[in-house]
Amino acid sequence: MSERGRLLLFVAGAAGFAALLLWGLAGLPAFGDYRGPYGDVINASAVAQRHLTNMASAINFDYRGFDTLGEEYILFTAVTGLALLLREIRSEIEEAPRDASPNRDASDRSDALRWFGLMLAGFTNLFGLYVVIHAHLTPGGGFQGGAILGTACLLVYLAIGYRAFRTVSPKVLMDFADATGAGGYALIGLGTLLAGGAFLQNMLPLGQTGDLLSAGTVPVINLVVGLEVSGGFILMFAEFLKETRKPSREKDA
Amino acid sequence: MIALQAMAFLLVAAGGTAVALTRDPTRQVLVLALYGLLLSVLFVLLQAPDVALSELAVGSAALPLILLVALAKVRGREHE
Amino acid sequence: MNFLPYVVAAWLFVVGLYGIITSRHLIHLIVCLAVVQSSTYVLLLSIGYRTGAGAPIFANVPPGTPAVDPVVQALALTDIVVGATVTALLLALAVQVHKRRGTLDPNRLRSMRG
Amino acid sequence: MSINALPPLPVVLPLSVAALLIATAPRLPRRVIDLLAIATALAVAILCALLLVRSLDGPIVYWFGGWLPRDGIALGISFVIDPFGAGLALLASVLVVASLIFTWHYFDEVGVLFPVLTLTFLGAMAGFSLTGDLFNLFVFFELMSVAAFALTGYKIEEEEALMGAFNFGVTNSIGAFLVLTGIGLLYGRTGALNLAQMGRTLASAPADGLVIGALVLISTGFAVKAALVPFHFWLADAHAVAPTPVCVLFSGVMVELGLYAVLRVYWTVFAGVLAAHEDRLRPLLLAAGSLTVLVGGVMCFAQAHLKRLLAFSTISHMGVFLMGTACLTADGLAGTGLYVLAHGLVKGGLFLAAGILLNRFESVDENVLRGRGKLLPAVGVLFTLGALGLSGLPPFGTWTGKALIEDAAADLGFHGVSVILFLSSALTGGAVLRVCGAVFLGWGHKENEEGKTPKYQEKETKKKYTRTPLVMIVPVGVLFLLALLAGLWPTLKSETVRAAARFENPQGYADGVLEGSAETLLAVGPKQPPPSGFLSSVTATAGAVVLALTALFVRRLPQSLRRNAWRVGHPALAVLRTLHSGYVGDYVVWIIVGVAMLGGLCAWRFG
Repeated sequence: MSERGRLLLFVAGAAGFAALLLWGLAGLPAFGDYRGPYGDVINASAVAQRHLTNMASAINFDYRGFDTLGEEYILFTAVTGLALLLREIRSEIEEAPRDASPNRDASDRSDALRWFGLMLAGFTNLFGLYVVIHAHLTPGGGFQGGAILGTACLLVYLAIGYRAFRTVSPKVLMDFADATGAGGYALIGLGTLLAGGAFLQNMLPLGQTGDLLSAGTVPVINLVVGLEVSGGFILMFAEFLKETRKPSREKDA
Repeated sequence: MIALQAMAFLLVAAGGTAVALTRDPTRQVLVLALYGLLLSVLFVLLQAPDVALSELAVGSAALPLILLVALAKVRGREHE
Repeated sequence: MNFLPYVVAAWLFVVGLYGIITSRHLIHLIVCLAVVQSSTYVLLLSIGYRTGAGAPIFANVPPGTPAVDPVVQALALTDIVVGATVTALLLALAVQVHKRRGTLDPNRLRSMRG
Repeated sequence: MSINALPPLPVVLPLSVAALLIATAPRLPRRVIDLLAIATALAVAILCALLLVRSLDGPIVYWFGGWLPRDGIALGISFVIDPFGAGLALLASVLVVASLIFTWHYFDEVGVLFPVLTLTFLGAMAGFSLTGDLFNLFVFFELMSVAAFALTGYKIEEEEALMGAFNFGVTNSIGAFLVLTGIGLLYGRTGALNLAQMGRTLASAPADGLVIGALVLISTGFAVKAALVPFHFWLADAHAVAPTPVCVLFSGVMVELGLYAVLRVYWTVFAGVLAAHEDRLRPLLLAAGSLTVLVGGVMCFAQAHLKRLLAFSTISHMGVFLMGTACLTADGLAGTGLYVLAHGLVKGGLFLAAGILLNRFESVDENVLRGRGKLLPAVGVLFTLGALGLSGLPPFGTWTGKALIEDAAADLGFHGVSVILFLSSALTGGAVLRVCGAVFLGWGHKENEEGKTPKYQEKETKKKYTRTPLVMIVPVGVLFLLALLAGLWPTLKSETVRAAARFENPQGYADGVLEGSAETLLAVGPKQPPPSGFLSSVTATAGAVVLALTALFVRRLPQSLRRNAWRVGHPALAVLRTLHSGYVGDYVVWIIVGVAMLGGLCAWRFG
């Protein structure tokens, strides 16, 4: 198809598509007029049933926890897929990684910048941890905290360099976090099955609403998700960073 | 509140348009990070702090960073 | 205001698609795909909104206070992580394509044809 | 743990083992990893078979987290297992077992990654087949996709492979967003995500723009996965380049799952509210199916690249499946079910056989391979058997399915359907038979066409074998044997018709899920296979043989005939080839045009 032809066909198609979308959307209740019942039922009963205060976490880690299992595995699969797609193939002649030379990282950045970066990374890490563990109480949880933790490790890379990034997030450990995060979620479910409950049934004591240790399995699952997401994000960064090492070698060579 | 929300929606629409229309990939990533920020603000106004936090961490930090790393990998090697 | 959010969602979907079909750079195309995806977040959260209601978190307000729908928020959370992973995978493919061909212009790259 | 705890296991077992393999991979020898993966897939197959048998007398409803519905409102996620869902999960696990055994000598350089991705892919397909929740369906759709994208791009040294995976990723992601937008519309109206509950709420008001919009968005979104024309472009690109053991899973079951999702959602959510419109829906779907059959069939016959040829044959068959289900009757659906089962087994076997050729000769191009297959008589026999099975020769299971679809269409007065079905079988079966004649007997002549496809491909195993190892041949034979068995099994047909009647009963489904009540079983009298089905199937196979021989010995035809045929056929084929441009922007445009067209047609028919 010529570029012009494609654009014309798209305009015609998109007009029809937009008309269909708007026709469908016009059938929705007006904005601000959510009618339930699903969300209202959960808003009304989750605090009493599960002793937690964050309803989104209640849904993600309890009512619809099985969705989240699938979602964790999407991340796990993507990380595995990245390792497959960005693998080093035999035809690419491998030299020793450039950053194995100890001096290189230090020379690029000023001390002040490094310290600032490190501090920022430290704070971000702390913040990430806080977000992870308070999922059932306040906004945040395993996804958000995990993503923040992952980004914090990337800050280490930006501030100091690849080697430091690998030091704070060793590959073996992150592989392990990624695998145990995803597998651990499945194991919690299998555990509830063995204990005679339904898959992922919340069977731990619920505790006092508002406490850090309350809501039964919710904080446990949430921690596992945090492990998976932070491990997964760091591994994703690592796969791409590994890629950037190569062209600079070629250029220098 | 309603006026604020309407403005946020319009800004998001403009932001999304800007992302789609920015042709230079590196500049586009920066616009994307900004767009992620706009989305986060909108989500806060829609009373969805969890989603806002997630979008902030993923949409305006993690994703643009990965994109920049990938762009660094491909930049300057346009040959053939 | 009644239907503005829905129109914005529809607009984001279409404008993202426009970016995709006119794209000259695979990474640019991937980012446009993320714009299409953001349309779904906007739609979901708008559907679950209730005027005057608070966030579905009952830490500082008693249970029973009017709140927006938490279900769409949970769905959007899942959606965001899914979007990030798909973007990363496509990006990896683009990086490899560039390594083989030295270009990311979709007009010069083809899968099998005919 | 009682027998009632079985439903989550077909999903959770492969997922857990996948994580376990990644965590322990550095310490496990390659063979242990392979054996563990094969054992897991086998266990899933056994679990699915158990669930299938138990679901024959009524659906198995399983609530995750123990959240039973209250007052007809679902709080959690449910699996609702019926023979169709369990059967597809079973088919998926059997094909995974076959492809894992076949890869015994494969993928040396990637170690644990291939079995891990295959196992998560299996878990996703099982979850997709068994779930009773619309958003959960979406989650498994994405999990399936992510695993599939990565597997498609395995050959990272080939531009075609990378771009094939890229096109696959972009088009299927857009499909997913269409589905999600449709889910949003339905959620705004019904405030539910459970299929049964949504259907019930929706049925309480007449169909309007929202219902039609949601139907179109969700159907077209899944139709991208199902590769129905004009959403099919990605499929041929991805199948031609993915490793052959992966193609087995793509063509054999993943694509079919796309159609399954459309049907599942239609029959649980939309059937109630659209019941009055069934007569107007039928011709629409039949026309879409016919188009898919013809485009797929013609493009299939026009290919010299064996894997791409098989890929287009899958598209053609998807059209047939759509036509079977378009009847909206139990017979039509049952016929499709049987056909999907047998087709999956036959097509899986054929892809594996193509993998053997690729391994021995480092090419899957018909012209390169011409005559070289004489060294492999056993593979040749198997290949021919597969081609005959593909054309629906009795007693292959493909025959029973096809006959049932023809009857169902004829009952409704659509007699033209048999013609389309004949074309599908003759074109796809004929194309594969032509390849058999060329490769294993050396018949025919090299075409003078410019080589569009790379003649040689990266081979998939480390070394080239001088003898084809048994682990590569046996899975092919077993799959064909199973396809034969599917045609000969005496009660399979009547049970499938019974299950299909239940599948198409939204009322019974909703009562079973939300009230836990026993379903109102409809009395369905299974019919005997009529002789017409037998005859027409044999005719189709004969047509395939004639087409194959014509193509192989085209030079012996009178010159004037050839010239005229060329003058008529060539421009049309050229247009069709140009449309399959390999450019992702074009594919996206076609998706949008397809959505708009279906939307317009639905608005015109129902509005």
